[in-house]
Amino acid sequence: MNGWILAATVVLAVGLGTTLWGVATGPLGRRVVAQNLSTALVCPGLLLLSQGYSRTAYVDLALLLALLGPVGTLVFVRLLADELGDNPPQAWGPTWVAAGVGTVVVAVLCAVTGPGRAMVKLLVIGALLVGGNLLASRALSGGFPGVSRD
Amino acid sequence: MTAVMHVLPYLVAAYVFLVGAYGLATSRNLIHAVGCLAVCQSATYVLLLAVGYRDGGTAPVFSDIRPGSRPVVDPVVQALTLTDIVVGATVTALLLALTVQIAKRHGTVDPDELRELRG
Amino acid sequence: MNPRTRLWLVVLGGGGLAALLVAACLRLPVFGGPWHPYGDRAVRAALARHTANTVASVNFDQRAFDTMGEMTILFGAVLGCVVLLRQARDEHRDPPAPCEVAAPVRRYALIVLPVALVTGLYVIAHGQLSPGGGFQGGVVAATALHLMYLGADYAALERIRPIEAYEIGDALSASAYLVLGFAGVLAGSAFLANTLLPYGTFNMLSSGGTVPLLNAAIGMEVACAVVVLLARFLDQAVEIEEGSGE
Amino acid sequence: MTDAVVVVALLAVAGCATAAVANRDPARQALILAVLGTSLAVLFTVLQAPDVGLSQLAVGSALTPLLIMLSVRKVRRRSAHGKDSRQ
Repeated sequence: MNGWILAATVVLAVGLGTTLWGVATGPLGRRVVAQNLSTALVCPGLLLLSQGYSRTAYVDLALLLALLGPVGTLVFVRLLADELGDNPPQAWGPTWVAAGVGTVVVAVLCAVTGPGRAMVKLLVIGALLVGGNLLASRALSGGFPGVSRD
Repeated sequence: MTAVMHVLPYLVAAYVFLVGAYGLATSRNLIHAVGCLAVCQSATYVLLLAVGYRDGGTAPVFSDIRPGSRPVVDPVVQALTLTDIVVGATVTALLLALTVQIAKRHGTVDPDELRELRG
Repeated sequence: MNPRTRLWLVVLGGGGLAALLVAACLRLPVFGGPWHPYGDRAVRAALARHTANTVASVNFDQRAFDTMGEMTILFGAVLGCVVLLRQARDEHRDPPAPCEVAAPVRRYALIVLPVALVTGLYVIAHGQLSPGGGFQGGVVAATALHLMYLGADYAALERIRPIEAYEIGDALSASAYLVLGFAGVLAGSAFLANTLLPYGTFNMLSSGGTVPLLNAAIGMEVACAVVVLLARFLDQAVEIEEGSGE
Repeated sequence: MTDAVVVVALLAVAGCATAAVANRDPARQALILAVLGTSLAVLFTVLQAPDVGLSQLAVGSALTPLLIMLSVRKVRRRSAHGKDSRQ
């Protein structure tokens, strides 16, 4: 077992453990937050695994998750707007932690990969991941003025 | 540890299947039942891929490694699983369409109430 | 049968099944073992035909007939949904009020939509080289279009999604798969046999004989099928109301 | 010892499956099914099946939740309509 896989194991165990607990219990708002965090934490884990198995082909998985994870959260935000409207969930602490983990992992992997096409791909994944999750989190907490909830 | 590891994935697949079947049998909402069926389906994916795994193997995709340089896992079970995931999603959609139709015609999605309706 | 009896029946049947499954698990070849006769042969066959992604080779070359079956299930399921979720006589369409979406969400959707669409096409096009293929890429491309619903509203989605075109595309790509299969027969070998085209250079986009073509047909089929499916569900959830209208 | 990450993924899948069955409200179940899809994608990656992982991510992260939530919305609107016949 190399260090990358060990790091991935830790990130995935902590990430999946806490988000599973968050999504299975508690009020609806917290569950949607946990669903959003699950994609934000699993994506760095997948990047670390790709490095650990030294297969660049596995990076496509992280790319897809960074693209579609926030889309899934926006689906819930849109279709659960009535239930979430009264009591929008605020979870900036965990959101910033997840964004930080994503940024650190992408930065470290970029440093290891060195300049080239692979690094551009990593940067795109990082931007999509962090941007998408911060946006989904903000949409979730009702942080946008002038939103009519149909 | 190794003795447990030799059967753990198979046991998890069996457990996931049984949990899904239990949910399917005791469900009081047809949409929830369709979700439980999706859980049962995922048990088959876990079982198939566990059968095809090889210790120290890597994916049988040779775009970034030289063929023969590393041992690879079984591609046949992977091909079976990956088509079934997408086709399974459309079958889930068909079942959800049936549920929507039942809700329209009978006004309920509780299987027990539906049984009473029939007489 | 009352719920109590039923629960007992479930526990009894489930217990029996659990015992049998555990017994079967203990007799399976151990997890991670080295013995994979079919896998080794499939890898050898794929490399002989210059297909870098062995999984794509199994799907679209060695077991292409099986994939045709899967495609038929997909087509049938979509057809069933279209029939079940059509607008009935006692329903009418009620265009939903335009929905105000926050500007950042709208911007995000408009930026990510083309990126996701291109990613979907990339996943389809590189199916025979790197992980991916028609099944995965088709779903991604179809999901990408529905960012229009999340970023704007249903009316905006309907503008970029002429549903008849996707229904025709679904049928055309399903028949393209069959035509490619029969082309093998006409060329003097078997149905869906990969003997039509040269195998090309290993690890290039045009390698693998008919694999990229069948892959593209499946990609289009899946993308169109998912768009048609989601269109029916969105129609029902957003537009179609009960009662025959005014 | 790469087994550790396999065990983590297996336990996550088993936990998600239990939670998905135990939560009887379809909307909450859809949220758990989304997390189950992500855990399955991780499991497929550690079992060296990136093709299958891509398939699961494409379907599980946005498509299945969207389908279930649209059905929930239709059924709820229908029953609200039937109960007080406004709208």
